[in-house]
Amino acid sequence: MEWVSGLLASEPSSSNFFTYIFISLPLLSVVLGFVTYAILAERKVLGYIQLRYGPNRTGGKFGLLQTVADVLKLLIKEDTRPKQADRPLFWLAPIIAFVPSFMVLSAIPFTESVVFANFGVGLLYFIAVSGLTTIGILTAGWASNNKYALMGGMRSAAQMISYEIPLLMSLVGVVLFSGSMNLIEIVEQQQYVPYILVQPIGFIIFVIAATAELNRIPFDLPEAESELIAGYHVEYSGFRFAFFMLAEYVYLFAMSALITVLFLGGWQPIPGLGFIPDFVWFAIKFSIVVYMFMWIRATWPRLRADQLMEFGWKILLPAAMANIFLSAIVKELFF
Amino acid sequence: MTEEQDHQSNQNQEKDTVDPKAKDNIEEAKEQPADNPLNEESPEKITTPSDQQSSTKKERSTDTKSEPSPTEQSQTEKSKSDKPKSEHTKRPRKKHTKKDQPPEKKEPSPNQPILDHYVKIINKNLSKDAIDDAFVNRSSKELPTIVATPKYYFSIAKLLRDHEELQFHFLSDIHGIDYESHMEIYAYLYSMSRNQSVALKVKLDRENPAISSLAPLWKGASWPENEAYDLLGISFENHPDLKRILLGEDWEGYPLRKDYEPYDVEV
Amino acid sequence: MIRTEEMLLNVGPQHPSTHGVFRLVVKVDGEIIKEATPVIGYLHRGTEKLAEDLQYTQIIPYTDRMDYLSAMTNNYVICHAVETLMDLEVPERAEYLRIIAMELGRIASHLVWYGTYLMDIGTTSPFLYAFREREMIINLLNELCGARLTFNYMRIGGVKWDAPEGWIDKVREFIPYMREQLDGYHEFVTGNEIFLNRVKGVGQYTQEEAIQYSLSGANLRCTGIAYDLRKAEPYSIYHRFEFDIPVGETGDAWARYQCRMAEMAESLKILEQAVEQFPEDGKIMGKVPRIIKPPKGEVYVRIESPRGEIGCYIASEGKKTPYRLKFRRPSFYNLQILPKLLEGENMANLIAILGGVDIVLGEVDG
Amino acid sequence: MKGLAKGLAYTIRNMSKENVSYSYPDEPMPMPDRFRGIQKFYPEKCIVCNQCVNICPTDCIQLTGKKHPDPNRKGKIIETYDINFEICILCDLCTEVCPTEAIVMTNNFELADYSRDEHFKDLRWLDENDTHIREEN
Repeated sequence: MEWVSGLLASEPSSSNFFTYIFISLPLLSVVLGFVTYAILAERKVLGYIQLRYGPNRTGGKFGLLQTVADVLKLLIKEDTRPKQADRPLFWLAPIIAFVPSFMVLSAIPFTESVVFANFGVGLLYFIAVSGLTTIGILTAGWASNNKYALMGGMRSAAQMISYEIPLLMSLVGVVLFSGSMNLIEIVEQQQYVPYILVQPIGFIIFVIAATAELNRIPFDLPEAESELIAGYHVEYSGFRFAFFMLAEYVYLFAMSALITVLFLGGWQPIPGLGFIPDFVWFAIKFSIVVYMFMWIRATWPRLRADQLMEFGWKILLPAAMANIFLSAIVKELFF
Repeated sequence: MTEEQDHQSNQNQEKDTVDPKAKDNIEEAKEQPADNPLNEESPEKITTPSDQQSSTKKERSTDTKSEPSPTEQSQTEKSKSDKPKSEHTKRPRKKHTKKDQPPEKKEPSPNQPILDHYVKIINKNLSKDAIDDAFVNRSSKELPTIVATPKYYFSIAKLLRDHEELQFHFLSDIHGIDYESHMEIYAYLYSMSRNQSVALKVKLDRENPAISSLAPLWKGASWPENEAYDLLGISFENHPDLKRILLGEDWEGYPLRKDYEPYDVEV
Repeated sequence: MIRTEEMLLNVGPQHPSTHGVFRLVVKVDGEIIKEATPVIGYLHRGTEKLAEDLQYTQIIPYTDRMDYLSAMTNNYVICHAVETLMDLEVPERAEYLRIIAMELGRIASHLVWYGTYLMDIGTTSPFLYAFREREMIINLLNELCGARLTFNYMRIGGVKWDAPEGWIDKVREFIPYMREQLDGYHEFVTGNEIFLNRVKGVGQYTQEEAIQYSLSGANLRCTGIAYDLRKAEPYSIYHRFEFDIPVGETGDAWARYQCRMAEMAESLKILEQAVEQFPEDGKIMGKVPRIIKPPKGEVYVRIESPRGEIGCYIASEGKKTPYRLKFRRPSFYNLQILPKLLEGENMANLIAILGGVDIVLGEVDG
Repeated sequence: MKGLAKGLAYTIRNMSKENVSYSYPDEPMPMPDRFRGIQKFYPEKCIVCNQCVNICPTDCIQLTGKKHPDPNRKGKIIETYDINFEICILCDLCTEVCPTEAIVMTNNFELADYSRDEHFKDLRWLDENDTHIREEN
């Protein structure tokens, strides 16, 4: 990736601009491909757990083109906007929600070589940028001028504030052990022992907080289709709605990738199975994490807003703090 | 001939007969518990204080004991039907009925003494003319039915609920009926502690049907009374929130009235 | 000090969790409900008015459409009312068929409640599992009477169809299967901590309040009052079966959940006994006059439907059509307590409370 | 935590179970014999007794009869017979009262159409509707 660094250092020119676009296109298509098939996979997994087929019409027996058809439909749908909506914000909200979800992807190392930006503080960057999406959701809830949407937006903001802190704190243990915030370095540190074994409490806290960040069951309160109908995006349709949907699943992608990197040892193979290429290892671990999210969604009910807050502040936060202390002691004594 | 018909034909006679008897009734009321058939079921049920808390507890204990098996029930019914014979002479109404239609009803209803007991209690506690009419509705599972005078309707309902020998705590149903000559309210009360039911009726003027609401006694009566208001146009006094509950405020007319003309623009 | 403003929120008529067309105008402060006003009548079809122009047999299909989740009990209540009024005898075999059909219907109705309630709480899978079993019941009833929802099975004085060949055996096989699935439901949901947190202490009321509001069914029994008309005033041949009345203690949504789950098990007990006692042969129609003309008089009967006490009042003038027909619809009565329960509750609890009351809008609006 | 784990175990066990979906439009849905679908009408059996019209709770049946063409025979034969399927509730009462079983139920239930007018079924349509006729009546 020498030439990429060279490119970054070179002077801006129109040819550079196109080069950037060309090298980011594969990533974009990988991500979009993932999103397409993650939605399908989720529907299929839910289907099989619930004793039905899931999509099985469009694109053969397995409904392989179902999401493509859905997206096409969303694209050609009429773009509706409530009369009383705050027009500029309504227009802006999907973009605010969507753009950070792609920005965080640049920090994630998929294999040792496939990495787009090797930040020194990749971890911090990821968490900071991903927090921006909530602003988009809040904006959407406000701008729609719909009471349900407003409630969804408020819930989302409250949820983000309560869960961002344990999310970050649960990572302090990992940082303590690896001594770095660079994601590549963190993976390299896990060559023999993945951090899930070293930091089990941290892992659990992180997964819980990540679920809340992703607005997925059991923490899907901003959407809560049985209470708030669809929460913050109730007034969105067509392509704007697709943006929210896309953001949601890109985050699922990013968060699963981050969990893989931080706790499951990224592309590191299980010792003795090193002949399997590293990106396959990454994909396997990543898929397990994604599946886990879907499995949870098929099983658990939703928490109530006040219970969510209580859980976040009274259980998750103290546990995360205790984890930091514990990690520090363990680190001091044994490493 | 059904009960109701022969009953109405006897109404005048009844009024005549009840009044002179009323004095006796009051006197008898004191000794009534002794030969009251209800006493057979367990005297403690009757003497339960009428305050809600203890009575509901009682309900629970009696109900969980499981109901009497059918054989037991028929026994109690038999013994109930034995009783009225001794009381027979006290009820001239029945006697007349028999004379008018001798083959129709061979024996009085097993629930007749129960009804008599209710009537006595009401007469004693309220007024002699609180009850317009009282009969056992034989076609409705021998249901004791009390027809209240509009003036005493609310107080009878209150008495039925609160009196310790009555304890009709549960309001099962309340609705209105439009007989073309008058309107009627039909309320079905049930006593969980005594496993007895009673129907309370009241006849209303059809031109201007109004009656005091039972909602202050039973909150559960609120919507059904709204329904009666909505569909029959009976207005309830002291109702907390009288509104057209099913049809909407702009509906014209009262559909369940017999003279209702449906108005539909499209037809 | 932050100034907050109350806002009016229309929950429904189109809302996924109102289970029909039901509107609830709530005044909320943030997510706390200050006041709730139910608005009903969107599904009012005037069954009682229509019935005044219909013969008694013709009313039966209309009752199917009131509480469409347990149409069998609705069929039964009107037949029972007319039979009581006319003093008709129903043959034993018909009674058994009625009871088997009604208890199957009760399980099916509770299954729908179980599935949709958990859907309200936020998980989708139990709904599908419950509907798998419900589908089996519906298929059984379909074989029996030729419809999946609007059965129109009972007739005054008996039932329309005899059990088809092998049907009783199918019911017999279904009972152990359903028991096993019920255990599965308990394993899946009953111990789930999130679920427990959502329902425990939610929508709580006392025995006195329950009676005050004329609640019936599981809504009343959840407070600890063992009041079930199948025991209190045994109709049909319920006195022949041994079963318990499940009662709760706390009077909250959790107790209601437990009651309903236990009721399914009790219904299976009744089914088991009914299938065992099922007479070898016999008539399915009693001696009924060709034209049904009940004598002049009035009758009120009530039976236990899955949602509570369903009653039927008929005032007859001795004609082919009823003079006045009135259904005591349990959902209509049960729904009255809702504004009281919702006061001061969280928005999320609104759904948990409304779902726990278990209403069917077709019945609420009549 | 135990309950949550139990739930997860329950769902993963169900994942390997065979699903219970009907493949309805691909495979026809078999209905039991008693199923109440749209009626089949036998004009030759009808004696124009009007009982089905009288019993219909929604008044969706209309019929007219005419004199028997053979002057030697008494009675009437059917001329028109219409069922308005917009309001028919398939309650089965018409087939129940029919003394000659001239009207019977079939298992056909696929009645969706693009126009309401097509739901007005006349004698000819009902006569030609002769598949899946119910055996037991």
